Amino acid sequence: MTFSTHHQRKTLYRCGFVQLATLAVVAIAMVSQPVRAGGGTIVVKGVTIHVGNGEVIDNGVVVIRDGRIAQVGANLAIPPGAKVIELSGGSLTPGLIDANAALEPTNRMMVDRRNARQVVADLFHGDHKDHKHEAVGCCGSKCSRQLQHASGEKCKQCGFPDTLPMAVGVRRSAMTVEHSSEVIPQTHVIDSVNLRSPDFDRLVGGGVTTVFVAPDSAAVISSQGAIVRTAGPLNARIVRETDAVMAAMGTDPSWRGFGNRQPCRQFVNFYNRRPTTRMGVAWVFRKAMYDTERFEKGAVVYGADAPTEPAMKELRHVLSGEIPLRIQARMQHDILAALRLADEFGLKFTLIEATEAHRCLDELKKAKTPVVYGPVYIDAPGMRRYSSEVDHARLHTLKELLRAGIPTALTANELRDEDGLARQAMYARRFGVSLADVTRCVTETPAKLLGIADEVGTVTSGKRADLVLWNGEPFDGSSKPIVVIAGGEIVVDRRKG
Amino acid sequence: MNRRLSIQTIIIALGAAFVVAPALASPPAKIALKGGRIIPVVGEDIPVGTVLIEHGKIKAVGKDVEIPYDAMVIDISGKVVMPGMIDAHSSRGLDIRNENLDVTPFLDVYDAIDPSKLYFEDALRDGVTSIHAIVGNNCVIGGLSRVIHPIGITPDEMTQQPSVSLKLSVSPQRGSDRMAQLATFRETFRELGEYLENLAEKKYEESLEKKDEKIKVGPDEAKKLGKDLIKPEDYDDKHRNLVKLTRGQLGAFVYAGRAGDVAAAASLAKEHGFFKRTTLVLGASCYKAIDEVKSANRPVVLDSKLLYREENPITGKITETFIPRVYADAGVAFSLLPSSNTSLAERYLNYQAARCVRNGVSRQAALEAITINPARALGIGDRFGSIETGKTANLVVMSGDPLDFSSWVDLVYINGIRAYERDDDIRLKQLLGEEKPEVAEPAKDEKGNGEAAGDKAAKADTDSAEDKSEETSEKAEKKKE
Amino acid sequence: MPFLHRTSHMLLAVAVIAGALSGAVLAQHSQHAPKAIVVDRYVTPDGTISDKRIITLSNGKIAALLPHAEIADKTGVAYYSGAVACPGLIDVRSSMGAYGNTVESAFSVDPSVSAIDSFDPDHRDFRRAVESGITAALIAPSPTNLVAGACAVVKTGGASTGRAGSVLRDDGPLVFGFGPRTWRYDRAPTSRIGAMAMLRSVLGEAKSGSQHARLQSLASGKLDAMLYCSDAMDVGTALRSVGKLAAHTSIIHTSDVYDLTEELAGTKATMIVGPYSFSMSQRTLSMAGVLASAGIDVALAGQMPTRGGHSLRQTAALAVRYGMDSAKARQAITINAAKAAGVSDRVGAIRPGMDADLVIFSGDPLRMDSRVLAVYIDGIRVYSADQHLTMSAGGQR
Amino acid sequence: MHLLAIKTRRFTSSLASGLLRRRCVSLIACSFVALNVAMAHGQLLERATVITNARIITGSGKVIEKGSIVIKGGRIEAVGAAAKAPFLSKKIAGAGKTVTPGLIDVWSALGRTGTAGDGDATSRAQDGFDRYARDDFREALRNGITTVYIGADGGAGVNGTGAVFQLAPGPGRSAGKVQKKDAALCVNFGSDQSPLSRLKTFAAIRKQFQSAVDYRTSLEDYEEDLKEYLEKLEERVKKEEGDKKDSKDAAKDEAPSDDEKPAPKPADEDDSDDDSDEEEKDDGDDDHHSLDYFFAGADNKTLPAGNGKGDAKNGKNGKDGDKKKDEDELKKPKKPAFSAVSEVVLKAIDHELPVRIEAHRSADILNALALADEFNLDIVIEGATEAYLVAVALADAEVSVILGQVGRSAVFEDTEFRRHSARNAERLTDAGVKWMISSGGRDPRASRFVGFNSQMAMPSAGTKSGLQWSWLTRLTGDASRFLSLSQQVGRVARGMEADLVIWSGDPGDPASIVERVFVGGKLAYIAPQLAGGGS
Repeated sequence: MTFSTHHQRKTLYRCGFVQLATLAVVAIAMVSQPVRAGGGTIVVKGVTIHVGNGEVIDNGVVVIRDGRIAQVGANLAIPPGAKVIELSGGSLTPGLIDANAALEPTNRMMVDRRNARQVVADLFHGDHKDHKHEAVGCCGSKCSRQLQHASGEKCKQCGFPDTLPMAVGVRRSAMTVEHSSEVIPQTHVIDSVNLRSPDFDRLVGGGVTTVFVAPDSAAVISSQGAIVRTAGPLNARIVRETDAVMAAMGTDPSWRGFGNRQPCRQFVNFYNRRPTTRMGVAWVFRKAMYDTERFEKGAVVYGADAPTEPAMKELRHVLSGEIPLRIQARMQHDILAALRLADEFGLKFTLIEATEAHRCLDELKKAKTPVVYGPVYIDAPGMRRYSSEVDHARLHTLKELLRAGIPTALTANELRDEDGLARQAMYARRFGVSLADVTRCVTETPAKLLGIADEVGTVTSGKRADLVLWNGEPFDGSSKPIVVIAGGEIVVDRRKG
Repeated sequence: MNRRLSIQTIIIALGAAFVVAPALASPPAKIALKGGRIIPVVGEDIPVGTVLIEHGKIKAVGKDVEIPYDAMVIDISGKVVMPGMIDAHSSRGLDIRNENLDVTPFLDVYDAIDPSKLYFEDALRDGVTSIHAIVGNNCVIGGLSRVIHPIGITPDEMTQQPSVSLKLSVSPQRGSDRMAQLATFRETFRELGEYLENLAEKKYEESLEKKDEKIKVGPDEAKKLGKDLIKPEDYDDKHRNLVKLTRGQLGAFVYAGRAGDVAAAASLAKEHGFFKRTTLVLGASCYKAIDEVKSANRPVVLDSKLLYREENPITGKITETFIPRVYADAGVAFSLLPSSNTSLAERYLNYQAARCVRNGVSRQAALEAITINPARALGIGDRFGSIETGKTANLVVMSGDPLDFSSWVDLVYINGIRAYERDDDIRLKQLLGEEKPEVAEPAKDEKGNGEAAGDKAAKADTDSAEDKSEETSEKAEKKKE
Repeated sequence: MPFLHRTSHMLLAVAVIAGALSGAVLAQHSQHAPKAIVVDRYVTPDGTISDKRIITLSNGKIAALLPHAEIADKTGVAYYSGAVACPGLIDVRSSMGAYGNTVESAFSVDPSVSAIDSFDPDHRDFRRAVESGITAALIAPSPTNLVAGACAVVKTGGASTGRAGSVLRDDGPLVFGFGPRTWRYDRAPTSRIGAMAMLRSVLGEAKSGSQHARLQSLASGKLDAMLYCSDAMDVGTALRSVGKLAAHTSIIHTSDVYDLTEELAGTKATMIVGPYSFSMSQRTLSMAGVLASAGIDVALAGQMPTRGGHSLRQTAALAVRYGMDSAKARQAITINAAKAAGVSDRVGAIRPGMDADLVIFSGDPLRMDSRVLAVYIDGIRVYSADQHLTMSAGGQR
Repeated sequence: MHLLAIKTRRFTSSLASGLLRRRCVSLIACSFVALNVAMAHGQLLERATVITNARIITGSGKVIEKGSIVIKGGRIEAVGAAAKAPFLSKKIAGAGKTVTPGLIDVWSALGRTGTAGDGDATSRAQDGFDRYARDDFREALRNGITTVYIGADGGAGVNGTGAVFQLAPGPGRSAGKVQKKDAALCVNFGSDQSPLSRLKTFAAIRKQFQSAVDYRTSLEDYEEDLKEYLEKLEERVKKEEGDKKDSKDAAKDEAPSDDEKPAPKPADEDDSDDDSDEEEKDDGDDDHHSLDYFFAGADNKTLPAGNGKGDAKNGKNGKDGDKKKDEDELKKPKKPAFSAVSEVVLKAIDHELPVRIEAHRSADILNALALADEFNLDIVIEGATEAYLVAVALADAEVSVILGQVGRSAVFEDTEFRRHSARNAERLTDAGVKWMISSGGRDPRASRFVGFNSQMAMPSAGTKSGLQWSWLTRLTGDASRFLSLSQQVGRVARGMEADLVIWSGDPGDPASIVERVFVGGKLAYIAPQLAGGGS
């Protein structure tokens, strides 16, 4: 990729990440222990192969050797000594790619959202940790209790105050959003990605083998994302440590449309204000870019809204196109604002979420802006359902985007339950997108958008063997990934259960 | 506030128009659904066959059914007809799902059913023809439930079966104290016994008074003598339903939220004589008590949350259990519930069944779990839940296999009346971009109301602020668990 | 001893001299300053419990370990029949004797803070520590800052006065805070990614010589680091950022490093685990054992005074019950703790030449039914169970 | 039998031939009965388990250096060096191992669900026990705990009855068998830091006991009145039978007299009754009040007898009417309203239930003693953090205490633990106060470490005088005696329930692991290290 030099340059400390991984041994498998294929050959036969680019091979055979796809075709001869996987009525797709996975980057939050908080409590006061905090285990739904806790209510059992540096409701963003500034491209989301998180197990269990870990959208110009694999040895998990700076339009940077407040739920005042309106958000974005341009030219940049120097050092690369830009926007006018701002600074970007993309197809097409669309909803999860951002959500948006010829990937984003991205694909099918198109939206297209299409994204010989074997038609309500192969190794095997 | 009001008005108006119109149209006496695949649930599938409806009942089902000359023939070739799905436990059609008191056996959901709720419209759209409207789990003894169908503008019109069961909950929801919960049960039933004794005494005294005689025996004797003098109408409002319950004249839906509550639920029911009419409503973790559930041998209604995650206390590894699979493997007949959150998938009962199949439950068991099993649990299995001759014609015609998520509900018949037709579902079309909203474009841009109303309407159950908080509290309840 | 600061050398010298002097003064009271201690068994530097020994003392130091035999000259010999001699226990995670609180939150990077400045030698915590067999403690500034300042290592009892006083190190390991504690709403960083970005820049500055001297010496591998971590992620991050620069790294983390054992085994870092309470999860309690079995140096901490004096030994007992080797557990509260604090040349083992800081237990120090019979610091008895009250006549109780 | 019926039905439906069916049914029925009989006499068929050559610490202070234990039918059949292994018994080699009775935590929170509830004396700990807290149970067994007493948790006040559970394996994934229901009445003096609310708490608790006494009085009065009434009634009936004609005249004479009093009792007593009713009404659940909301418009007549206290009034009204018609000697006495709370409290007053009072501060302990004195209660003080300060008073009252966690923080403690002392037990021993050690009844997880806690609590005198097993005895033999279960658990002796723990070494050494735990003769736990090797 074009910006590889850039990455090499900045991995001063985090190259340790790779070091760590070389030492670490993987023991992560949610459903079954990974079966090490060694250098052996695996053959998947008798399945319908959905190549990912729209092609379908009936009664197909895939030969996997040394972690790569060696051969693909119908009725191929099976090499002797190969481990054969056969599943009648099954089908095969490339490993799914989520181009905008918002991971909750703590270690085991999927089970217990209290974790980080517990740990903190533990350090201060061990006994406290195990007391059951009614309010602590929740998120979003018990706001009043949270407020009480944030305001210093004590634990009933041990009297330990529940006020910690971090209030409950903002835990997620406390990990991934730096609130000290609105422009933080110098921060890296990879710092808060826990590769051992059960999240990854769940992703791979749902057939997702590669994700772009998206920064949170609560800052106007947020962190840099990362591309990671969901399975395989830890030392080979990180595809790209930093990739693309994420910006956001609309209400997210002003605290999800709820007016701006500090992480501890203090309301903003004159002294700590951040953008409270869409205008403000656009202004911060514009000013950051403008200041960077001026800084480049040697001008002194100052003032309350000026980006910090480390930030500008990164933005420089965004302006030059060296670091890709993503802009998250949901509503029509936010999308249009993003297009306008990009045009103003000559930026190319990828549009993220794009809930109302069906209302500005022409503009997107004209600007040749690719889209990472999703999740599909008509009623948003969490806080957003109370904002007006979802009023124009439609179920056919993906269909329209594809019809307009806009390169579009599908993402599950934060909606991650039993089947995550596969479920999104299921929705898309229900709402009128063909199986071939849907498959492309979760495999080939995201691979292309992320610039990793020469490695993954289709079932093509020579590519990395990231494959998902379904016990029926993919993205059907009654089928699920039965076998997931990542890098030529079977990482999920549900054939017995 | 104004805006909300207007939205609500529009929603109600639209909803009423949408729901009521088909319901009021007088149906043809005879309807033949011809040429579709029939999934009768009870019995083998019929690849191509006909269902004949006569006066709201299923007259005949089969491959070669003779269609009367005066029947209205509807060609459903390439489609699938199945029994209407049954929501075995729902509080979503009620204005507020829980009463503020612990023991309220005198209440009836009849008074809480809000026919204008969009939930009913959605239920219809999702192929649900019977809803067991029942109070929420946050009670000790809730009120009477009833089975309703999602059409009609009054609770009376909607009712299929009144006084189905009494709601009981052995899991503490209100506080967090199961001891207090069970103590309340004890006190309630003790008090019932005392009430019955006193009533008998009083009846005896009254009977003497009528005969103008004087009391001859002491209170204990009087209580015995008066026992047979009590007539059903003598019970007061507070106790009437409890008496019925303990005499097996009412069903009981007993909620057990955690594994440890299952035994408590069973013994409560046994102790007070309603075990034979008990249906267990089980929370997610109850699958751990599968032995106890199995030995209870009562119908089971499962929570809509089908996946249970557990963390190994040492390694931290997470194991997932697909709950219905445990029941299916143990041979327990269960009913599935749709999720009350607005997930695009889990709110469909047929999707819940598809999940079961995906996770290794047999297709037959999965289909039964959304049709005949809930019907049997509700004691209406003789009328609903399958396509059999003589049963009520509650039918769903789907565009494809019900377990295929891309299948749509095309037609819904309730009592032989065509209650829903996808081709006429304006809101659905709007969401799918197939039809422009009826409200003029400029108007909505100015006010932001028109289209918003249309959209919001389609969102299940988000028609008012109340509903939102309701759902939020429900989430909180689940969290607690 | 590259890490020892010059001032601490001086203090050391003073302490030694003071010790020697007081030893001389108290020599007549052989009861308080015996020339030899006879015990049934003693805890060896490798953590096992060996056979009968006589420990001879001289000038506050351990002079020799002799086989158990009749001593010709019985004057000035303390006999403890059936007892076990153990090196004085060391609490490496403590805010003992802090005058006021140790939370300083003005700056998220503040290497100039020194814990010694809050040290109050007359604090009652020290007396409690001594009674529990703890003879040395590492006092750390509160790790609520990214770079929180330098630790101090002190003895809990004084040879002559009974006050805590002899400072083993005043420029101990530099404390770094990781995880949610360091994120505040009213100053940067507010998040993990922000903290990491800031740390990268701070360490970059340290390397290029534009930071505080302590940070610079840390960056050039001349100073120890004490890293407070909240979860396994922090441990990884801490190791990869600060850990690879510091002369020696100690990581304070209790709950959750199962997944990191491999990574840790490759470093020379000491893991500081504890305190353990009765309420902790199985996963947490197994931590020390898992780490120790993986060959990682583990020190156990009692966190006095937040926890009582029982906490250190309780932590060790629980760790052992949950899989830690007994010998390693004994090391974890003595020599390994001394290593983590950077004072293992002075205290932490019963070996000739080491400070005569000894605890006489009625049995194995890991057993919760063993009692502290006597405590010696620098060869002087500062606590005795028999004379529980008469000892206090010295005026310090 | 229920199961049998189902099985039979299922089986028969699948058979075609009627004859065959009948035969099969009888066959199955026979075999089933046989099986049932066999199961009922399981003892006969069950193989005995023998632990051989182990060091046995019996729980009553004795140590058998090399002995065997025979377990059969859930009980210990023989103990000692001479105990012989029966034919075909399963043997567990005990050489080098130590066998102790299962440890007993006399004040635990293991398996307790929820937190402080709003229950009253009618709450029962067995209702709150979660049999599916498997991880916690496993942890307890892993540390040798087999029996726990769980109190009815609650805030300050009279909280309900505690129960004793044995951690026996139950159906499926559950565990825990109720060994003793209603083991004690739990009273909590509160952990509230405000002294004022403590005053109130004590007053409220005292009032509950007083109400119970009053309730008893009113019940007794009623019984007396009833007796009198029945006698008179009998007389009248006889009279009526003898003189039927007159009775008609008497009916004519009958006229309501205004100055009639409803009760035959002396007026002052009557008043006090009413008062107590009123009081109870105040103390009762809000539900009854709130119910009035639903029945606000309802006439009393439609509610002939409501529940609880409301009842009494209705009944009274009705009876007043009756009385007007009746002659005064035939007034039916009014039964006092049932009080579930008082019924429970009365058991305590009648010494059927010991009273456990959680009290930490010395002032609270003295209050507890005063309460016990006033109502003549058998009390035990739980917690007793400051017991050492009032040790003499405790000794004089011969009240024993249950100590909680010994090791506590030196700073940052709640008020009630503020003056804790590690030497509490020692000083109590010196003063002659009987004490037990426990995990403190608050933390479910602490229960497993009650052994360590006991070791820590032992006065140093204990170790010196060679009583090195006193910490263990305290948790076994002493504890079972304390819970009045000394004939069931707590000792390794013939006839006792086989609750046994096999330790790899000395139980006091943290390095020893629990290898096997038997509860009620069933293997409830086996160390993972051994589980692979079978048996």
